[in-house]
Amino acid sequence: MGKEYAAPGEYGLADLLCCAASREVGDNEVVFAGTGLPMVAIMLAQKTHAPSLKLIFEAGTLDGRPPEIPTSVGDARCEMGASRASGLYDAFSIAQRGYVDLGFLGGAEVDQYGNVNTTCIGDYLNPELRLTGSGGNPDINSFARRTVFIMVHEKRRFVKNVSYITSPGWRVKRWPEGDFVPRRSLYGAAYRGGPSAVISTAGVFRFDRESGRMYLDTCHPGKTPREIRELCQFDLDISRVAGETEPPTQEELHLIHEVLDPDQIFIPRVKQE
Amino acid sequence: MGKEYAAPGEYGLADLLCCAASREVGDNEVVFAGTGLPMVAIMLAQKTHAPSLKLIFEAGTLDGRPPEIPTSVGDARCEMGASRASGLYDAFSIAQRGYVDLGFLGGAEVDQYGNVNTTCIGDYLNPELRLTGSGGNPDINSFARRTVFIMVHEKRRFVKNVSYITSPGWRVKRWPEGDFVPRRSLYGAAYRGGPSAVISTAGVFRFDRESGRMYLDTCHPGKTPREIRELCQFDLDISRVAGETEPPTQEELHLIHEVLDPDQIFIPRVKQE
Amino acid sequence: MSSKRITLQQAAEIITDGASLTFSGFTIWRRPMAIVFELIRQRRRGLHLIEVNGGPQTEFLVGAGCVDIWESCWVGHELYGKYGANLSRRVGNGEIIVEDYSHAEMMFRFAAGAAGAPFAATQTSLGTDIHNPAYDMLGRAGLRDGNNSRIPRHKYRFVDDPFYGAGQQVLVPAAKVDVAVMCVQQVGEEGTVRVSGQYYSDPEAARTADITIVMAEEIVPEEYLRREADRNTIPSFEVDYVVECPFGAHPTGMFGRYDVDGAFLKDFYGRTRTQEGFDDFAKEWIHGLDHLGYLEKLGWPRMLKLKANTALNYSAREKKGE
Amino acid sequence: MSSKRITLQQAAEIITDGASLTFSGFTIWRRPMAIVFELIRQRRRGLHLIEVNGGPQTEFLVGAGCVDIWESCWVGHELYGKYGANLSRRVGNGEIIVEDYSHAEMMFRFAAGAAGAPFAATQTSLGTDIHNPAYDMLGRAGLRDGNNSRIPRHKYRFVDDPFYGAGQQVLVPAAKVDVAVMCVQQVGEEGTVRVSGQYYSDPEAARTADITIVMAEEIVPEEYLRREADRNTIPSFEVDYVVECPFGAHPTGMFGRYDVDGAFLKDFYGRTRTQEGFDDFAKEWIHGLDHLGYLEKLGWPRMLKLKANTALNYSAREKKGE
Repeated sequence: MGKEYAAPGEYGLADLLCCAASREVGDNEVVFAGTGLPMVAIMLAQKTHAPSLKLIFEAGTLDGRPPEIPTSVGDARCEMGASRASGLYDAFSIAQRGYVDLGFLGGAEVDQYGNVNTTCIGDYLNPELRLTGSGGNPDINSFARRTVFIMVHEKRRFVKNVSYITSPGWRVKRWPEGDFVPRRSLYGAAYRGGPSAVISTAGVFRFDRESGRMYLDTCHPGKTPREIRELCQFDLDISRVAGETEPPTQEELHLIHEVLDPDQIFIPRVKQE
Repeated sequence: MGKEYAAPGEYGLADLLCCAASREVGDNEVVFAGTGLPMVAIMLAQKTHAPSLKLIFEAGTLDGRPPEIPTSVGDARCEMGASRASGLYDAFSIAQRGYVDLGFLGGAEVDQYGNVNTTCIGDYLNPELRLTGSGGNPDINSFARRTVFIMVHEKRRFVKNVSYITSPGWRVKRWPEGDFVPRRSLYGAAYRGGPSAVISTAGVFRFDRESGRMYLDTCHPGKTPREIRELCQFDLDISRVAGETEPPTQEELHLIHEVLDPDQIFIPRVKQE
Repeated sequence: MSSKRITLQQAAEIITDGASLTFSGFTIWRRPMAIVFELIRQRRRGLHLIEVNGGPQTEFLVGAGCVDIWESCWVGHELYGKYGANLSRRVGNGEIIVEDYSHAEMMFRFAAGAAGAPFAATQTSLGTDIHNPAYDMLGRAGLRDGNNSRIPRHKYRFVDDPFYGAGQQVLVPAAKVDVAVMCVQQVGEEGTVRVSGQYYSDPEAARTADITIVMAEEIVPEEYLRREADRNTIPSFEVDYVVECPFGAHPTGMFGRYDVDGAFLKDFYGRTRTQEGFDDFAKEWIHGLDHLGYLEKLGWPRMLKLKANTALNYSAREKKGE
Repeated sequence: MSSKRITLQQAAEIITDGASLTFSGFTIWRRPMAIVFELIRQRRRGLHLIEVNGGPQTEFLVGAGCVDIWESCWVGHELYGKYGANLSRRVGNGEIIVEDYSHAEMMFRFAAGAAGAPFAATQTSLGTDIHNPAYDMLGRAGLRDGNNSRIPRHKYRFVDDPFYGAGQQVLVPAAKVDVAVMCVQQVGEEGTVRVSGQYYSDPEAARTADITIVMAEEIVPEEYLRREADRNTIPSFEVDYVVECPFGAHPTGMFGRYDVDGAFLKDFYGRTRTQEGFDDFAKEWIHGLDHLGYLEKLGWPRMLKLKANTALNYSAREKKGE
């Protein structure tokens, strides 16, 4: 059975992001999921090409198979069908021990090296706006082999320098000096990888292996590379664009809206009659 | 109801040791118990003057109330009536965190400062006899407010210098130099106390608060201070003898032999018809 | 055996002005809200919250002006309020000291505290501003002088692994707290706790704290819990006081008992962006009420909708995300 | 989903000559004896045992000459044999390297390994010969040069607590092991483990090891275990292989299933003080038998006497101490 893609207009941006995120998941991988769209994306992968992925929720659910989308990783829904329900010490020990292949994360700001901010806007010592704080963002990003960030694409979010490096990218600060050094040099034996993709509302971005700099991989349908570059405060590499982001399939849309998130908690339906 | 003491001949040395050990336990205390006679002693205290003591077994049983004597701390019998059954990480974390009031321990050799050896006889690098090793002896002795050692009294066991300091007494070695220093100076904030008594088959010994040296507190019935001093390779302080070790009561003997250890696993009956 | 049973009011009184405090639960789940509300009624001041993560309990206490220092990594209401508006406001106004760690760092700090170790080694968050020496806020405030036994002399330290050549390690200081306030499904009268579902960081919180207060949906016979010791979560002797308080976690949720009251949290988040808004909300829902009055005000239809289906452990009635 | 099921023979083959190894259980409880016997049959050599504590599994492997290095704190048979006679003999003969830690140190070494940290800080055993630099046996043997990834460059390190002024700390290196061999009551076909009763140091052993082999009394449907996730002990993805092997822990005991076979251990202890005695015992009970042959040889009356009463979780028939 070939893939039957949805036509433009049959899906929304959230659907596209969700499917793009889902495709980052390999089968048999151990995946660390945060609340929200990533959860839907991973469960979508579980129901399509990655039936044997193992899902870890930060609050302490290991290899869970929730039949419906939990509202948060602390939710009782996380534990349905799980291999073990325990706590955060387990979850973070497992991550630091090196079991995690992939983590999905979000952010308020990102720079060209994939450094992400979820802590504050403006000067940390005198913030314009205090955000939630780090949560597990730096932890998962430190220990997973790959991390994927899902973000709203606005020029104020794709910045030269984030207000606060909450989560480490490919060039990070070495303390006490505060100079930028390659991630690998700092992490030593703990190095397992780093940010592998940013999926924004404009396109999919990846990072050059050598320089650690972000480049545009695919544009979402209807966006051009130049438009997307204009939406970044840094000089985005658009020389390697591989084409357009693969649209959702009918099967994926069905799973998202009829099975995984029928109440539209995280993914709104594009067509309401 | 007054105490009805057993007459000489009605009890054995193991009974006496068990009762002396039991009397070291205060009510409401958290007590860390090893396998064997200490287990019987603690359960005896639980059934007499210390009904609210909390018993911790090293293998991971917390506040257990075994109806019969376990054969070891890993035994399924430990867990009857317990508050929690978990593992060694819990048990040792609880100890290091400072919850433990009293621990009962054993040893092959002891010196006048209460340093105890359970590791080897002779030169460690070329041992005459390798023993079991430390087990939790140094751990419990490091973290409990008080520890009580129960030992067979032989001159070869009460020595000037133990072959190997397995478990720290009141003067211990500071590394890398290897010179002896007071326990308190080494333990710093972790200092909570140390060996409070040695109950041997000859008498009960305690330690001077200032010097950390062992002195004879009570002689078991039939032993004299001079005899006991002769059974030590070091110069035992017999200037503070308080009298004779209190004999078992009829109630205690009944509990030991009819309730706690009817199969004579750890405590033989003195009178067999 | 003297009883460990106390009332909600007594529980709050144990937590004195200036105490350092931590809580059971995770974000919007199993937070000891009934005691938090009582602390606000009693106008507690100068609290030092040390939390693996924050949530509504943080936002209520911070909004009410009870908190001077918050050490943690996250605060918000998940789906029902995307950040901690009260904390954000007070940080902006310089009314509260916030010390940021990562989530794993906070967890390892509690694990070290629970194990009686003064620090833990981790390799998380290397290269981030969490380790920026200029952002050591307790240090900037002059509070790392060793006079407060709950505040370590350094926010963190770097050392190289001497054993396996694993490179730079972050040593994070153990968490030290006066009181842990827990909210669980069951506690025995001697203090044995059985948590159902994820236990989050509760075992470490209880063991780390000098005093542990357990508020439970029900106090059950100890003997019932002790029939299956391997199902229990926290041992008797780590618990100093127990309080029976049904629905004590509302508006946060509890595995097997009730869901998060999303509408309540949304309302709170929406209305408490300003101090006036918070004061108004507290006047409506906290002051002048006791716990039963609070439940009466919530009413039966609302609570029955939240009530968990016992086969699923969550409510099949509650529409999520509302 | 490829099956994780293997046979006893295959399980032993995964453990190659020179491997570093750890086990489930505690002293004489829940040791993976059937796999240990199979390792002896396969004449494995050069093993490096890193154990929180030792027991019959140690004594059998050491007696059979399978072990070059033993890092732990204790070996014996509890009531049924007061020390490890085979280890003692081979240490005396200089045939094995023994590295002594304390029990808590070994536990914290595994906890660090399981948490992915290179070391743990503890204050246990200060002032003892465990920290005598002259007694660093792996160092004396020239094995702390960094060439063996399982052997740290130092036995321990001292540091002063920089945070709370808590004084001298011992840093103990994380345990690193190739294979953890577990023996438990139940495992699911995907690897989820449910241990009943005390779990000892099993969770840390499984998480620390690169490969985890779980031998269980029974392989049960995963779905059965996953109905109550909060009762499970080790998550699926930490387990690489599962083996079904009833009475696989004999002569050690298993909570809820069978008691320790004290008579067997006494006989072993009594007969294996000499190498000739060990070889004779191994000829009788290991070589030329498979697991079913071993059970047949034990016979029904013996096993029925050991069988646990399901209400008590231990045998009411077995006379203890015999």
